[in-house]
Amino acid sequence: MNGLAETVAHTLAPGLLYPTGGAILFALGLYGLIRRHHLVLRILALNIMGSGVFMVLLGVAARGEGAPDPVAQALTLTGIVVAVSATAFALALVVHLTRLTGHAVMLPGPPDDDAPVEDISREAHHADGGPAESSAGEDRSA
Amino acid sequence: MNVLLVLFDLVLLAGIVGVAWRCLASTDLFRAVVLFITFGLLLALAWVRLEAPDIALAEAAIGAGITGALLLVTLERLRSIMAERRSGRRHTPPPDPTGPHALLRALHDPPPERRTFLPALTFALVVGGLLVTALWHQPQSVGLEPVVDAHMDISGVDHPITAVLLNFRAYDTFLELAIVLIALLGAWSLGRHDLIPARPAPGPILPGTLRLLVPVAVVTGVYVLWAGSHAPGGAFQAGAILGAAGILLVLARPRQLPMAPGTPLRLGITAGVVLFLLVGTYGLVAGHGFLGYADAWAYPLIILIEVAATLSIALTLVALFVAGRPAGDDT
Amino acid sequence: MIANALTVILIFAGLVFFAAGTAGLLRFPDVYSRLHALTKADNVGLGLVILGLMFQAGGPADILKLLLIWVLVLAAGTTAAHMVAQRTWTHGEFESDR
Amino acid sequence: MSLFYMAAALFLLGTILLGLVRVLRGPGSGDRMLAAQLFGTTGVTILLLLSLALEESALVDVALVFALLAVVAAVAFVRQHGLPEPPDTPIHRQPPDTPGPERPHDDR
Repeated sequence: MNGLAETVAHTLAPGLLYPTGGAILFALGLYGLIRRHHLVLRILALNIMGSGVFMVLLGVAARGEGAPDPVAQALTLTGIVVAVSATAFALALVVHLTRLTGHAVMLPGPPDDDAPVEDISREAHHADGGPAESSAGEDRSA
Repeated sequence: MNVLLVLFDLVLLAGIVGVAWRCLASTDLFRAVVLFITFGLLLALAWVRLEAPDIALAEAAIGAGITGALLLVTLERLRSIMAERRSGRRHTPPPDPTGPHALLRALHDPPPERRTFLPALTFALVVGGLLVTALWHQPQSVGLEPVVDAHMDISGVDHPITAVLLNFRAYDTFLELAIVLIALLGAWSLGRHDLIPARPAPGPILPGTLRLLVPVAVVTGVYVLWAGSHAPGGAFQAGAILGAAGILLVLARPRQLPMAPGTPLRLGITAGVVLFLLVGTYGLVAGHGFLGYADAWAYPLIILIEVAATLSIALTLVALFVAGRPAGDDT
Repeated sequence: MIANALTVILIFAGLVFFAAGTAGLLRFPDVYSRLHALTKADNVGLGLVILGLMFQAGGPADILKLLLIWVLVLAAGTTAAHMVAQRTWTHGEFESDR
Repeated sequence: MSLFYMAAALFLLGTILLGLVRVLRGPGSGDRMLAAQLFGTTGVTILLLLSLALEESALVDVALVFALLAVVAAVAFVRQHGLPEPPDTPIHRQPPDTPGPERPHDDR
């Protein structure tokens, strides 16, 4: 009984609780990255994965007695600034892609993976415009 | 006290994971963005619990000030581009901006397909499970804290994180500044920026608030930069605060973005990297190794680099927000 | 001792206002009435908590910092409420593209 | 005393999580933005309480930064939907109980 209480107390210490939460966030972001098609949502998923990594780093740094590891904290600090500038660049790319193709949704691949490469290039679908493809993007992914 | 702390941790983590889950499950992009802003707020609280006030400070400036505005303005740009394309199409009737189906899909992601459910779930579960297992069985170690602590007196500053960032591992910081610069070059390579296609709210309230907020933001930025030598704070946090203040100014300007003159802007944006490189090369020539300082010069050099880095980060973040080369620049 | 008691009382009163603000956010019928939660309840709640924390502050600099935080939150809340209300008024509560 | 601060912070965290219902349910984007703004105020209070409970005076600076930048997202929000409306556009307000097709889609 005593051992159980000790295990629970050990498990609930921030040094173990937060890394676990970070791992869950990472897996969640990975899941969202695979499942969602809108590029802005995918960027959000990448950011959530990154936050999971930061949480793991900081949680491991805060383990044990005494002050937390300053090197891990400094790395996380650089990581946050890099993440925000990468996000800004990615969003600029999404805006540019939308201006070129008219949509910001990454379409799922064709049903059979052996299809020739030309079929996957969607720009031809969307570049010329016309009623036939009026909502091809939405219909295919719906 | 301990029970309360554990309860706080559990509630906070449940909130963070729940908000992230609902954010990624949203079909409405605006809702996802608002949830992401809340996610940033909760993360800052988590960093506080992990004894990382420096990170919480950066997260506050970036999460509250920069990411939210960036995402909301991106949504608005996407919406206006799609509206333009749709209205330019020949065979469809001109869209009614108030009509039910006009722009229904612009900021909307259809729910994911069924066939990706099982593979994605399995993959995420396996990766997450492996991570958790590895983290739970990681051996206890003291980390680098004693090493940093032992060398604090030659670092030139009193705050361990600033010492690591600008002295012990200045390499990281230098490359980080370079990466931020490269991200900006990438954004600029896409061409001119789009105007933010909307007017700010007319009336005296927003300008009045700006007149209060912007000076306070500048003072806070300088204060945080100064505090970095002995307490949580430093160049990144100060740069993020000043950058957010700049974004606020850009957002509040009616219709037109401020025309930044090209050359001073470029000089300011590259100041951090260039100064870092000069100091590093000097250290190499003087025999302290690349990016090494003489002990007596450490403090003034660190302050000099931090000021330049703050300026560069703030300007770069604003330029990334505007996303595009400055207007009136024909190279 | 008296300072501690005052702190507890003021923070407790602040929490009541926060609870009222959340209840308002959840229960009021439309955006305009929900604005009350932001502009009134939570700002008063923060004011009370800050007033309570001032009794624990170390010196005049800390007190000034706390006051500055309250002023900034007041300004932000006012501006945000004004802008959200104005936008809802001109664009309608439900936009056509979501 | 720090026990009391911690309990108060926990209570405020609870109100944030309750308020999330408003973000999830909407119905309008104004409601969601309003709720996010409200979380900012609550978050500032939690940080101030934690700074006393955990005896970390730097958290006051974090709260200061949050208070300073709380307005940025709201200003970005107002800059949405600025395409010049035609002069004859009716303000498309409709009663909340009309199940119009432009009701925000709720996927829960």
